[in-house]
Amino acid sequence: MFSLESGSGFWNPILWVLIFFIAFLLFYGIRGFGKSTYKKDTDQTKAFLSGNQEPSAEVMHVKASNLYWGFTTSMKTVYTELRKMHTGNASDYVLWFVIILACLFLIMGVM
Amino acid sequence: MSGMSKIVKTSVNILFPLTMIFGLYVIAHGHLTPGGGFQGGAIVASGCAMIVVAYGSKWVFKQINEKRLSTFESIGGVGFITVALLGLVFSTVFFGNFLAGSNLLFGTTPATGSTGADFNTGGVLPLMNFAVGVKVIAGLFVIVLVMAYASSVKEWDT
Amino acid sequence: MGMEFLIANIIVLILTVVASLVAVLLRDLLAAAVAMAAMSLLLSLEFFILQAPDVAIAEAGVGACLSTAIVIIAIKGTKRTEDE
Amino acid sequence: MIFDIIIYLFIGIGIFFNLLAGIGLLRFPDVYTRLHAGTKCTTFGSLFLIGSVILIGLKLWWEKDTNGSVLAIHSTIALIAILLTNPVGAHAIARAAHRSGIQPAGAVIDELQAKPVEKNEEKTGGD
Amino acid sequence: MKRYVITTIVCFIIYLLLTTGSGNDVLGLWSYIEMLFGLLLSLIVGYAARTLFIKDNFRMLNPVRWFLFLCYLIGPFFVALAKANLDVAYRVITGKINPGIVKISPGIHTDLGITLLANSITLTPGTLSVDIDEKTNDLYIHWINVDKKALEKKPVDCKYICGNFPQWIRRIAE
Amino acid sequence: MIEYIPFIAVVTMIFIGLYAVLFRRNLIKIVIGISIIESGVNLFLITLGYREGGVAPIFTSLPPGTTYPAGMVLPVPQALTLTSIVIGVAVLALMLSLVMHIYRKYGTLDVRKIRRLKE
Amino acid sequence: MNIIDVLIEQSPALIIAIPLLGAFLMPLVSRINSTLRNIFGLLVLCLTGFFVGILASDVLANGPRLYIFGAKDLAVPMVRILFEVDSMSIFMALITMVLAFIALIYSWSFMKDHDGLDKYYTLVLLLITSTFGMELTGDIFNFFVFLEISCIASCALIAFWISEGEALEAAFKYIVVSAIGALFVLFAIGMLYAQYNALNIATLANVLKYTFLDKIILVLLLVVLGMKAGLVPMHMWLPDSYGRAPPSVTLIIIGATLASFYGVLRVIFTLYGNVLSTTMRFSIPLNVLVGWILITLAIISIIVGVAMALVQSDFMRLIGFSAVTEVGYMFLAIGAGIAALGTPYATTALQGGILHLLNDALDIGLLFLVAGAVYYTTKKRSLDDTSGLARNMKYTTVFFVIGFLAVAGMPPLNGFASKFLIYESVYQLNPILSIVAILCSILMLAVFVKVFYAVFMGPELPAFKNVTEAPRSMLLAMGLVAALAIFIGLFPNLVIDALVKPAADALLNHAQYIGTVVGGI
Amino acid sequence: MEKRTIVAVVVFAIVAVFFFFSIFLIHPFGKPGQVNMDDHIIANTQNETGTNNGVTSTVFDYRGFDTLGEATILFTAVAGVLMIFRRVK
Amino acid sequence: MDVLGLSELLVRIILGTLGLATFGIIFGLFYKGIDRKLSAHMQGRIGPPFRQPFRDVAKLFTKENIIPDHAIPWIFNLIPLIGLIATISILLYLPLGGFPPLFASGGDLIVILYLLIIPSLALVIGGFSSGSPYAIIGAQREMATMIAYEFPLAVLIITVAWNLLQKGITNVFLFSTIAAAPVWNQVAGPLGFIGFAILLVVLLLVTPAELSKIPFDSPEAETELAGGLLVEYSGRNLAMYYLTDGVKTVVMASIIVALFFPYNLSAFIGLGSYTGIIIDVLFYLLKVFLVILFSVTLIRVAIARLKIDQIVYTYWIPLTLASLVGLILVMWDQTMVQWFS
Amino acid sequence: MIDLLTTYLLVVIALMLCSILALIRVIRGPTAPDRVVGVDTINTMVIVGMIAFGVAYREVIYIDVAIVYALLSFISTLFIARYLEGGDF
Repeated sequence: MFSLESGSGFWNPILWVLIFFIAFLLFYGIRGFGKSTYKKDTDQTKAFLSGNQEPSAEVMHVKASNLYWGFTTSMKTVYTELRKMHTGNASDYVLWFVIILACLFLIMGVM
Repeated sequence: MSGMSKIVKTSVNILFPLTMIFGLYVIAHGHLTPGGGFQGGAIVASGCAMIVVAYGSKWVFKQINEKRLSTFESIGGVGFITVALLGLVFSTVFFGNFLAGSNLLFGTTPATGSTGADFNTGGVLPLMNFAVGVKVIAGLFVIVLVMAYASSVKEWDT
Repeated sequence: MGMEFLIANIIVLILTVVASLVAVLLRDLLAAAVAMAAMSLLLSLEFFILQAPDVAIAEAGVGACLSTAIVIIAIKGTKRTEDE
Repeated sequence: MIFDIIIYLFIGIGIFFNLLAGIGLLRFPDVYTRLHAGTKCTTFGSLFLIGSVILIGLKLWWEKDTNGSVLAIHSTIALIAILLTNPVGAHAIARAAHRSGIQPAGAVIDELQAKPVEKNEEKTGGD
Repeated sequence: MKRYVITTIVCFIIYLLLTTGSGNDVLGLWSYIEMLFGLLLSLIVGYAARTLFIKDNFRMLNPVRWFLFLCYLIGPFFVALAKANLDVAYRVITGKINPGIVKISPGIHTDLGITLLANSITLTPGTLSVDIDEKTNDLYIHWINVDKKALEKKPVDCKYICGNFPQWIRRIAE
Repeated sequence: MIEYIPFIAVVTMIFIGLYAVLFRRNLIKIVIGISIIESGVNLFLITLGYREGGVAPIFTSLPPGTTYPAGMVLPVPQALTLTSIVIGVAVLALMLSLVMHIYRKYGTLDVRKIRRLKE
Repeated sequence: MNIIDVLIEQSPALIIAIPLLGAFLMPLVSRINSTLRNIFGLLVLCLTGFFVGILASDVLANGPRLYIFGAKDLAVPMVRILFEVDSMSIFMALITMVLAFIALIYSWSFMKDHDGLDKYYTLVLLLITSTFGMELTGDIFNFFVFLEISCIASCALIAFWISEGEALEAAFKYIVVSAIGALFVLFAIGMLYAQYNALNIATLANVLKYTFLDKIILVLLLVVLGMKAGLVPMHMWLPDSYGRAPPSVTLIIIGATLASFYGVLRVIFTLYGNVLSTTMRFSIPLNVLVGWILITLAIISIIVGVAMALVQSDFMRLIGFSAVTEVGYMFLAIGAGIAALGTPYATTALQGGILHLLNDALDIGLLFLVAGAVYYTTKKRSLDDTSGLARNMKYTTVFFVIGFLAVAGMPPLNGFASKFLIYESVYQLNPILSIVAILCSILMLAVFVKVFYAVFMGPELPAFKNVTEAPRSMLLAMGLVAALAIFIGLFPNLVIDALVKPAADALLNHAQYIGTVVGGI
Repeated sequence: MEKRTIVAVVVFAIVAVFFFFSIFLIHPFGKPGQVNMDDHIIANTQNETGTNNGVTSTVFDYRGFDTLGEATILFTAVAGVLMIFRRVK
Repeated sequence: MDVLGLSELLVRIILGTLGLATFGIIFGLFYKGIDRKLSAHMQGRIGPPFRQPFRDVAKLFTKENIIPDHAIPWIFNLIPLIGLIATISILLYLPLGGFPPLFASGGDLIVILYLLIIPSLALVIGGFSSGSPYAIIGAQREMATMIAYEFPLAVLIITVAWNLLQKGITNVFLFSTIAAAPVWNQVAGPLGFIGFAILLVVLLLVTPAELSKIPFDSPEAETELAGGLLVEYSGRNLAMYYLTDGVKTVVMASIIVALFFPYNLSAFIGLGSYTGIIIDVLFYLLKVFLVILFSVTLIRVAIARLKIDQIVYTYWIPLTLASLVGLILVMWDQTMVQWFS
Repeated sequence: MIDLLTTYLLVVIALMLCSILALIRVIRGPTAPDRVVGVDTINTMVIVGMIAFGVAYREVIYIDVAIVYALLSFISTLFIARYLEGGDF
């Protein structure tokens, strides 16, 4: 019932959602045993910076561009090529179109 | 503001009705001679462009603004589609030529083979020609007019 | 097909192609627009020669007149020379 | 027969002057002189070529062919259009050429040069 | 209103010329429905072009002027045109030119007149109207073969440039 | 060969236009190039529709001795070309108005400099 | 012959005629009142939607339906234009309808402060009409005409924010690329016409012989329509224009892009349907060749799209690149379906691709709507400038989460359902394909986690202290899309049985498509 | 010569060669192969549409829907131009 | 759909969820304790008692649940719960203790691959939502690591499925199919064996990253980042993460067991029903323990932590290449055998 | 009666040959007005050529096209002239 069959496997979203729902109820209940309060407006609600003075929000804000720095630097060669590809030049857009046209002409023409 | 020299203006004055009536002739005779709504509309719109170039777009803007032209264009489009929808009503298909062969307006059928010009033929085609003609006149004219105005005004935006 | 017809056809075609080449190659945009007008004109004649008067009228009205007009307006709105 | 000769004559004159226009365009040194060739000769050549067509149309009309009347009248209208537009176009180009700063080649006199460029035009335009 | 009617009629005449041979109801040349539509279209064109076609006066309504115009076209104008072309032929072949731009004051005051004159000048021997003084209706003429004699008097006398055209024009258009 | 002259002209025009688009730096030149391609395609359609010795498919005042349908050129390509011409002018107008506006914003028509949107 | 039958019979024409009439009337209506204009637009769409609905119910029940313009029955050579609506067309039309409806609801508030709105609504209606036209038509030249309308209308709408130079630049690039593409399509149509003297897709498909010219035509059509659909490396216009158009417009442009994708399907499966599996060159069947060409391009699209999306700093442009990836997924599925034509998993792949088409429209659309809401409240595009919006924009955040999870293909949302089908079918052709697909889907997750962080989380910047939730109509639009996404995610098999399977069958059963016209003389 | 130019020239040449090859496979100029659709139009344009002009009958009747699209294209372009040149507040 | 079937399904869902949640949590924490004890012994320490993880959880529940100023409260509180629940839900699709999966036709390997992302994603979003720069850097690292290890994982899953497909088996993504036809039985020659061996090693190396354990624990990097991406979490929310970690360990180990060692002792030594089941469960627990021992404890003790770019490099280049080599070997397996025979 | 077809086709060819000269001026023209003069000349020749062609095929309706051209070619000339004058449109 409501099962998606691909011929190689199954996926039943309703079932999963039911499981999720029940587990949610269960663990929400369990979670409710925990202490829910805390002392507000003390130092412990400040961001933990190894005891340093907390800077303003703008400074603390990690910019989105820097977010995957590790990933992009390790893939630097790929990204250099990709960036070079996206020149933003309208003529190049057409050139790419013609390149693909030529490639497919060659492939289909030979075949 | 300025426009061209007096000689040009006077010639354009004479040529403008000539162009216009010729364009309308082409529109009206679309079903008989080469031409039709688009061609005739383009001719009339070119005549209007002649006015634009001779008198300057600012002067033309004082006579007619683009809102009115836009309205005309809408009317043309609505007319065209209405004729097509009338086909749906009267002949059960969209774009049905319900007037052809009905002996009403434009309803006569020319004899098969080479015949002379008979204005009263073509069914809905002359009506469509007129609708498209109005539309094309207004559309092309407003393109030229607005572009000319924009090119001559230094601060048309912001 | 008459020989005269073919010759006229070929001459007009060559003129058209030459005009289009000129329109592309000239550095002065106004000259390019003029050449485009010439191309449109000759193309219209070619349509005419190929027995398509309807299309010839349309090309005359649209291609030779209005296209040139708006290209020139656009040149007026921008600048005339094609600087590299 | 005589009619045919007239037609051929007209055609001959027309083509000669058109050819002349082409040669004149190539040979003359500056815009204004080229305009002389380009306008006058083509107008005159067209006059004769279209004239021949009109004659043919009239002859057909005379022979009770309604197509002839259309041929003649429409050709006349085309001729009138040419006669109206050609000189005006020439004038417009000449004026534009002069305003865009092209001097007549080898001019002995240029009285337009002295004239201040169109201040009055701003006021008269737009009537 | 008068302008409207006149413009309409002129347009209608042109339309009738264009549609010659469309039927044989009227004079064996036009059909009724054609004329009806012609009238309709002429009314539209007349409305659109009424302020342009006729500017200020109605003197061109006089048929005599039209007759004169026709005479002018066939007579002096055609001759001048022929002469002009022979002149150009001569100059094309020999390459002898002696150009200059001169100013003339033809003394014509109507727009139509000055237009007719300028166009005539353009099509007549060795001359080309380059510019016009909008206020005084003075014409600036490019003259392919400047006559030294003519330059003695300023502005140059019209007869060197355009013969007796101004008189004709004055009779036609003023 | 001589029978293919119109087709050769068509392809030549298309590639002249494509040359302008690919190698020219000026925006208006690119627009002109597109316009030339469009003319080439129009010519192609009309050329397809031509029938040897045919006249236009208009019955009014048909010249004497015309047989039909074999003596008339094909009407459908002409209809297609009409559509194509109108499309051409529409695209041209839109492109040129964009070019005018781009010039106001960027101060240049060089396609290499008009690329704030890249990467 | 009751009234509903008449309406169903006339609905293919009316689906085009009503929005077109609405577009023509829009300048007149918008002179009266701006509220009336909005209501009028919605009304027109509702009416169109009604006709799409009844047509869909009929087509899904009774098979393809013909509509001949201008005559009651077919003449012997197919001279007239006709609409042929089969399950695939109506599937696309339903998608367009949904997108258009949501876009109009969204525009109500989003566009409130702009001027030039009469033109905006006109162009939107025209774009919708053209998309419908491309999807329903059975005539190849008519397809071209609608393609051009959609190009021009999209271009004008992309340039809607004329005070930004980038919008104009994007519009110019778009129109250059698409104008040239459209001209090549016209050239190809001319060649088809020259060979077979027909313009009707079914007639052409019936007589197509796969000569050398047909090869050229196939390549031209494939490349141009692929470009319009956003295949790498011809995708560059797509992030530009998606990123710079107003988001409500982007939603409809996505519909138009998908219509181009539909064009690819139509060309391959119907126009070349007869020769696809029978032609063999150098012992390689044509379908394998075409399929692998598409798969290659699709894999490149998937990788490049997601890799470029990872480094973008403009919100909408980033979503644009992820749209490229989604298009890649569709082409991957379709390519696999073509390359393995006839096997059961090919059908699964096709179904996956078609379902993904729907999901792509909804998910990418939802993300654009969210991006628009963020832009509406903060007037910021760059991800570097925004922060901490989840505090004040709870609903938008929830919708964004739904959208990004769906795009990344996380269970139980709709993106997973289609990607599931794709993964579990294309690996049978070649395991590498599935692996790349899975990998890029997870990269996509990374991309959107970055966006989630940058826009909705992080510290609360003082500039956004007083940010309020997006207006109600925008929330309604987003909520509708999100609800649809969740519904498809939870009940994918219902959607597949009702819409996707008939669509895939209609594509595969090209003989029926051809027979409806050619056999119906 | 920079890399882009070389690539462009090569690709340009390939496409041009293929186009040139392909046009020689089209029917020779003036001798269309199959003409049944057009002959049908020419033969029936007078009695079906009551029109003397075959092209107009094609444009407005047989392929009238294309013409609607064409008119729409013009309308779209006009709307686009007016939108682009609107005055921003 | 009859009422009886529906109610039975509901009962199965509810009881299964409850039971497997308990099972997962208990054994997750238990294995965690063993792990800590073992690694302490290996390093020459005594280490905490086995039940230390249980005590940790209990203690966390009594602590204050601090919500930092920069956090977004509703996301901050919700996300740990979702991560835990998603992890629990995987258990229902896995064959545990010799039993077939509870909902075999409810989800297959691809589903599990995706469900495995959710806990990691929960960690990432939790880190982001806490608003601390340390947490953000940690979350970013976790994300990069996640991208990095998914590729070998995907290669592995697809390879296993593809190999089964070549044998004409349907429903190849299901655990029941894989259990019925273990991968080692499906290889035709030595190439396939080597390929699967490589893939097994890759999977064992992926596991510590999936569980954020040394040497791939730079997202948490407690020593340098002062708690990493969980720095701002405390109290019951941290307990949720703690539980997630434990359950995830069981899940990963079970996946490895199910993919590569789906053998049961009962059939092998021919034991009867109840004893067989008990033996199977015990054997399963042993297998899980061994997997955890090899892939978590030993690696963690033996290798120092890698830098983030080293992690990405490790997964993208050597491990990816290795898994691709494994894939190619498996793909060539059949062909090669045919060639040589 | 003369052979209209051959005669007037020859006229067309001759006119086209003349317009080659004008086109050379368009190509070489040092200034824009020179080119405009060339185009203007081509215009007139094309108009006459169209009329000649119409007579050659005895299709009176073809003359309309020539009229259109006569009226419209003037306008593009005016636009160019207006541009060269330096005034606003």
